[in-house]
Amino acid sequence: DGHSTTVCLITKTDTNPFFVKMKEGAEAKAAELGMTLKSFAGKIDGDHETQVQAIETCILDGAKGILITASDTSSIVPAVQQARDAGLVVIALDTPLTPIEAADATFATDNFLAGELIGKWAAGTIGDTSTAKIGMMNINVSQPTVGVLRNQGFLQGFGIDLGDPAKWGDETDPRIVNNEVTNANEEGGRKSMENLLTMDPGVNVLYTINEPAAAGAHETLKDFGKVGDVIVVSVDGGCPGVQNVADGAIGATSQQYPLLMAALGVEAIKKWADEGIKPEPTPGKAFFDTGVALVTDNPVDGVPSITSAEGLELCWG
Amino acid sequence: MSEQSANTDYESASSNLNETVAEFEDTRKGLIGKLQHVLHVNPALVPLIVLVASIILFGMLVGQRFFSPFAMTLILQQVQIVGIVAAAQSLVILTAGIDLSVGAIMVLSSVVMGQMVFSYGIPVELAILCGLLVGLICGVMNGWLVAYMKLPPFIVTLGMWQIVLASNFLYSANQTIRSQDIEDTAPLLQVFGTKFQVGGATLTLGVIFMLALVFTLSYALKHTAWGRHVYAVGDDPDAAELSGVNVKGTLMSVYILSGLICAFAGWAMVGRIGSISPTVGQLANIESITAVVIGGISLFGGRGSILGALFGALIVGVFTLGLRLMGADAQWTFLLIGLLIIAAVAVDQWIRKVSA
Amino acid sequence: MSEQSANTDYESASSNLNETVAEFEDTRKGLIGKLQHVLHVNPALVPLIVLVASIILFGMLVGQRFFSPFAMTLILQQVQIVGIVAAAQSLVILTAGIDLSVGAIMVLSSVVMGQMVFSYGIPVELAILCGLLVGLICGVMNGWLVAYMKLPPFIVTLGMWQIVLASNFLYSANQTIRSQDIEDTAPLLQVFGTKFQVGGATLTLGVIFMLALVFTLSYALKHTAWGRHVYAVGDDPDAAELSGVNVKGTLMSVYILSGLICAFAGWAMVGRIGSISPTVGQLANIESITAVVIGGISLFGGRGSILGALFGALIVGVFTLGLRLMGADAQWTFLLIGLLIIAAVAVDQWIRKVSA
Amino acid sequence: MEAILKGRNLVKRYGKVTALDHCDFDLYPGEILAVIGDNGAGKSTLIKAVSGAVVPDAGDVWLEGKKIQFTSPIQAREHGIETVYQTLAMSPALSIADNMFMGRELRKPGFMGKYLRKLDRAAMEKFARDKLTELGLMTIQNINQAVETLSGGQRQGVAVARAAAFGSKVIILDEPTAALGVKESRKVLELIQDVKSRGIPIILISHNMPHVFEVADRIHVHRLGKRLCVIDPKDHSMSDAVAYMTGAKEPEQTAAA
Amino acid sequence: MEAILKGRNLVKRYGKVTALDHCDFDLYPGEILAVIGDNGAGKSTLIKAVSGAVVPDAGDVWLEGKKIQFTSPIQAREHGIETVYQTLAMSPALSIADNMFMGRELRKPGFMGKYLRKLDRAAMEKFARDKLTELGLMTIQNINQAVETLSGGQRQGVAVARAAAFGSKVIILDEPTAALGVKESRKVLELIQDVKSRGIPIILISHNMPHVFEVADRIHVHRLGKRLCVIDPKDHSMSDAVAYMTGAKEPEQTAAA
Ligand SMILES: Nc1ncnc2c1ncn2[C@@H]1O[C@H](COP(=O)(O)OP(=O)(O)OP(=O)(O)O)[C@@H](O)[C@H]1O
Ligand SMILES: Nc1ncnc2c1ncn2[C@@H]1O[C@H](COP(=O)(O)OP(=O)(O)OP(=O)(O)O)[C@@H](O)[C@H]1O
Ligand SMILES: O[C@@H]1[C@H](O)[C@H](O)CO[C@H]1O
Ligand SMILES: [Mg+2]
Ligand SMILES: [Mg+2]
Repeated sequence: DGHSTTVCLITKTDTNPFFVKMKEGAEAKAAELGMTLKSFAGKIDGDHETQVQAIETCILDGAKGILITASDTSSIVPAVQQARDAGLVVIALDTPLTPIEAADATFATDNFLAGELIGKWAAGTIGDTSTAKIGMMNINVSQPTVGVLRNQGFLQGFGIDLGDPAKWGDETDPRIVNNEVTNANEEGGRKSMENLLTMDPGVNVLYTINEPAAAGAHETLKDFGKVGDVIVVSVDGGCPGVQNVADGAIGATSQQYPLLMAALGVEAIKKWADEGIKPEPTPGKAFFDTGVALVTDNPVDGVPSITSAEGLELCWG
Repeated sequence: MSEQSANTDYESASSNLNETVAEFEDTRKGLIGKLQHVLHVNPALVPLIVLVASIILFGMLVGQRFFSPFAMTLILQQVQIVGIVAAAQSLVILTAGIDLSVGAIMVLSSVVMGQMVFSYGIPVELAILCGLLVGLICGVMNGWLVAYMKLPPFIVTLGMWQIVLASNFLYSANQTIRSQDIEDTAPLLQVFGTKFQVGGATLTLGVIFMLALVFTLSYALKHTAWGRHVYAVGDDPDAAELSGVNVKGTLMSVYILSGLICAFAGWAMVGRIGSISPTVGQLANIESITAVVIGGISLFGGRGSILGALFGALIVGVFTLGLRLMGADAQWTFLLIGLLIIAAVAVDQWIRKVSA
Repeated sequence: MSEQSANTDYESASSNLNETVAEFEDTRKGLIGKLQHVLHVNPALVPLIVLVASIILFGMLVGQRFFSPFAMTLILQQVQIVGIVAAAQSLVILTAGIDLSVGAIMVLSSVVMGQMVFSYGIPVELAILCGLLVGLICGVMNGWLVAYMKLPPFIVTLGMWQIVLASNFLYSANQTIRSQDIEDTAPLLQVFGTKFQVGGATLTLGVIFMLALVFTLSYALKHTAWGRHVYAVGDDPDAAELSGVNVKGTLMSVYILSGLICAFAGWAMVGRIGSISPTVGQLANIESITAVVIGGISLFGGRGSILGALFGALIVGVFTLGLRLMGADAQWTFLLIGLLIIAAVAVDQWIRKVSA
Repeated sequence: MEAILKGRNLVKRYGKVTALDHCDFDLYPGEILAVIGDNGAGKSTLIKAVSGAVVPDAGDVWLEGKKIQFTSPIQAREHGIETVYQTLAMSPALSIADNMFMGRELRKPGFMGKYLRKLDRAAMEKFARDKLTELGLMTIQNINQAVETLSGGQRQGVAVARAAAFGSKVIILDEPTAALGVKESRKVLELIQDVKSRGIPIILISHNMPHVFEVADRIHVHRLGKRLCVIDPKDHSMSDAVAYMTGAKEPEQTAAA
Repeated sequence: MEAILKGRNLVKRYGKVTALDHCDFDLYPGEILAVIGDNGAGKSTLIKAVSGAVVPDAGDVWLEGKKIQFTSPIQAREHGIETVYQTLAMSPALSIADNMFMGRELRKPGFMGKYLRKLDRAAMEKFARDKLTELGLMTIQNINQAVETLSGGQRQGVAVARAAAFGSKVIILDEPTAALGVKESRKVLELIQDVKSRGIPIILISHNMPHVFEVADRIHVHRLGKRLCVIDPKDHSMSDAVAYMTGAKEPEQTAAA
């Protein structure tokens, strides 16, 4: 009905379970608070124009606020400003805008931290990091920010010199066998692992952008009889991913909480609409950190983690 | 020889014939007959009708908001980039080609404009020229491979798409140039974003550029020799060659123009989104082809009107905005747009058949 | 009438002519002449030559590793899905169509197979049948819109692509079914992953399926009436219709077969990647079209051989693996593949010209 | 005698152009009916309308007294009507044999043909070669040549050979000798006589008056989209025919249809 | 007298097929040269080789004594050689006027034409209509009709009208009357005489012997890819010509080229 408060959710895509869960979380919370949720998504990760169009539509539609996971964190800023000028509150979810103040508030996972945790864990697990032969599995050649943050976080955690922290692939450390692209799905993971093993059958550490890519890589490892030989780390904490941790297909994964982000975002807009109060960031950070937890059944000293059983309680999708 | 004269004698029987031009009566009278004729002569009217019908449809479904000058001009703004690129695509498709590299050329051009200013400190006017030049050079390469090396346009532009896009990522180091910085240092880059108020409606220079471009090309295609040659080349290149068209030259001109227009689209893109981002425009090829085909231009070349492509882009824009305003969620919107693309072309075909 | 007989008298002068068949000498002798003739008669040999040349090239650049049976069969495995889909795509392109929905149909079919087992507990054999049926139905819809509604294939399959993909995401709720679970509950879904050892080389059932499919279709296209009709429809549908081909029926059969093959590709995909994921296969359309065109099949229909498409897929596979093994970084690989696609087709054209 | 193929009141419009204007038409069993008329008079449209290639806007067609409504040339073929269209209707990239057997291919005997549906190429090529030799088209050097590589006349020869070989009830030839050489034209005329002697009626559209007067039993004169008159070649001269079809002379009342 | 257009030793092969086999060729100023021969003899290939549509594998061509090597028909046109190809070379979707002026369009006078390069449609349409009327092709009902909607003969008429209107040095007609009606054929023959009287030589390929013998000054007989002989129509009968070209009779030594 036209009288209730409308809130828009704009995600990068809606084909990734992560965003599907985010939408479910937002829908549930909106229903609870008696608000109307309209959701939008780009066609592919990086589809910036569709997100701009979505913001324009929300303005035209008279929404009270916008929750957005931006595909292009700095290009979106003028469109976000336009919305704010029109009196909407804009909250960034999952991915901070550049600059972070461009949004009224940010509820996000720290993707760099997520990478760092699995990097540290991998380093601790292998012990002698000088023997590492690392395969890197990224999203795609356009290097969207999540991909860069996780990749660079992982390398930092593992103890490798980053070069330019704004891009992957410029590192000169010989322990990196190669940077592959996977489109963040099983197919790409499978093929990339085949390529990596053909290049260097001694690969023993594998970073993956997300759990579907890790699952694909695991199929190759099974084929090559190398399942125990490679330390596989990933990011996301979706239920199939955590299950794969329990089954030993993935060594450790950084879990994020999209449902929580979405729910918090909807609540914040409600508060803004009703009382005009803006949410506060986590002390010491420029954003409200919804937290990230390392899920593994083989904890490493000095790296806090939860078990896969605990992870399954909290998982999404 | 006696046989000769006998042979052709009977033919002279036709000589005292009555020299009036044959006239058959046109039995299709009245308004409908006239309408059918008008439609037949102006094929771009068909997508226009579909466009108007869909505006009315969504107006009824969505209500007042949809008819506001704000909404109407918003659609124009939202389709401006696709509209400009679709103009380039139309030219290529009219020659029975296809250009998959349009989006990549567009992005690379805008990135070059930005880098020239921000990395090398070149004056913005010159930087823009460089960007346009890059688009033009991409066009030259496409054209040379198609016209002189006689490679299939699909493959040439598929290859160029990958090459140009990868160059773009490598060259830009995947960095976005921020809107704020552009505004401060080189506002000319954003000039296509300049707004005009025209009776409650907001138009941008980019929208006006798109309209002017389409009308200019429409004129050139219809009323100049070059335009006729473009159609002839698309229709049957062998016949065109035999009847005196410089087929290679025409193809070159088309691909070069397409590259240049894409570079302008890149410039207009800066006006639209403010910043310069190497990741935008990845769907521009499929979107522009969609607009062109919905607009009634044949993928086999030689048939259709560039105005149709503009209407095609607008039809998709109307559907998209309309469905969003109706609150359809993203996947449902995609699904419905898929349905509507088919429906729009089906209606188009049907009108053509009725008016044939 | 006296004029008549005179008229045709001279024509009888041809009656006592010498009835030997005209024979001109073939002046192109020797090995090269024979080779040219063989190439001319078997167009699929040209991409085969490009393929062999590129294997040799990368073998020299990369060294021993590349020539191992291991690497060679790895390429086959990496190419199997694109190869199967390219077979479907070839059929459609031979009729002067194009199928943008192949990847979407493939994914939806595999998702349906999975959901049938895991959400509804249907026996796996039945589930697979349902998945194949879904592919077939998508094919029926494509075919009906193209053959009976006479809509352009590009638009029909563009629309279907969006519709099928959105249905896939809506239906699957974007859930992946894990490899582990499939192995436990419904291993038949992964049957195409079954391995064979053939003298140091590892082949999967999926690879064998791809090869068998391509050879069967190649036979059908070359040696059955249906195959001749497919070519005739692509060549000139009006002429085909006038000379007694059931054009609609042929088109229907092609699109239905294409849908069904895509469903098989979906099944094979489960064998390859272990799990069932709604997000894979999004590039299958562009990749399969690339393979087909590199393989020398004309996008305008009626010319080319399906074996060529297989070689086309393998050429891309060789380039990709070769470049990775040379350690090219991802963005450079992307760029080089663009270059190599163009180069492969240029070489193809050149050989054709020389052998004409 | 009843007409084997009859058309009444046929109308076909293309946009503003009226190609058939309430046209009548009769073909009697066993006869050779020539159709003559100016360029653009509507002759090709007329035979397309009776052979299913074009669906007339109005009017009816009867085959052997039964009303028929062909919506595709396949239906006409199935009723034994074989047509050589002026545009020849060939698949340019396919071979001569492929084109001749399009839609009625021969399969190999035995298992290969029955279950694997394998074409009998050898048989089809032999048949094609024989038929072309009958027409004296021996300059075709390679029976597997694509039709697009044939000379204009060779192409026409292939089309005529196809129709003559397969027509069982009516054979329609739209300017079958237009591109043919003297020798090849004579062969086609012989072929037409031959087909007639097999009892199959023929419709022959031609601009070659000597040929028309040589073989036709009756001549349908077409003008401005309709049948102006039907004349008997034994009672009329070529000059009369030409004068009628060009409008230089009005036909007498008796000859008018 | 020197030949205006001369070919020596021309060879053209298509794969296994030899279309031109060391062929010679001469056209003299002001004459009408007919080229006759069986279907597939290589006549069309010969004129393609001299008009730039095909590049011969071997052999030379001279125009007015100067050796030339056309690699495209545009070059031949620029040298004043205008050709009607057997396949007609029209853009099917474009109008009659567009096709007639393809490659030499008229622009509007004044600003519109000079700066906006606007075509003068009215002038082009009028010219097209006049030329077609000269040919008696008045059954064309709409000058803006797409060429693909014309009847076979109408299409040929448009092609002939185009060549006659623009040829300045040599006009080549490959079977210009094949699809034409009696009246239209006569008009083309008149047109040929007319062009000749303007001093422009013509090459006419035709299978119609009466027409050839009526207008030709010399007859080039083509057989098996080469010039068999050149005969004078005043000294030879049609029967002789047909006998030579079909191989029924050997030409006497004197007539051989
Ligand atoms: N598809 C079409 N679209 C529009 N007009 C057409 C079409 N086909 C034929 N016509 C028109 O219909 C008229 C009759 O054409 P038709 O081909 O039947 O003539 P015809 O008597 O066979 O002539 P010809 O002797 O030259 O072959 C012509 O004026 C032609 O322009
Ligand atoms: N593009 C081509 N590819 C292969 N063979 C060809 C090609 N063009 C012509 N030929 C062959 O060359 C020979 C000569 O053909 P051409 O067209 O010159 O004959 P023509 O004398 O003009 O015959 P017609 O009187 O039938 O027009 C024929 O055998 C023909 O099949
Ligand atoms: O930021 C998102 C989420 O973190 C999720 O992993 C999907 O990919 C990225 O785009
Ligand atoms: Mg006709
Ligand atoms: Mg010829």
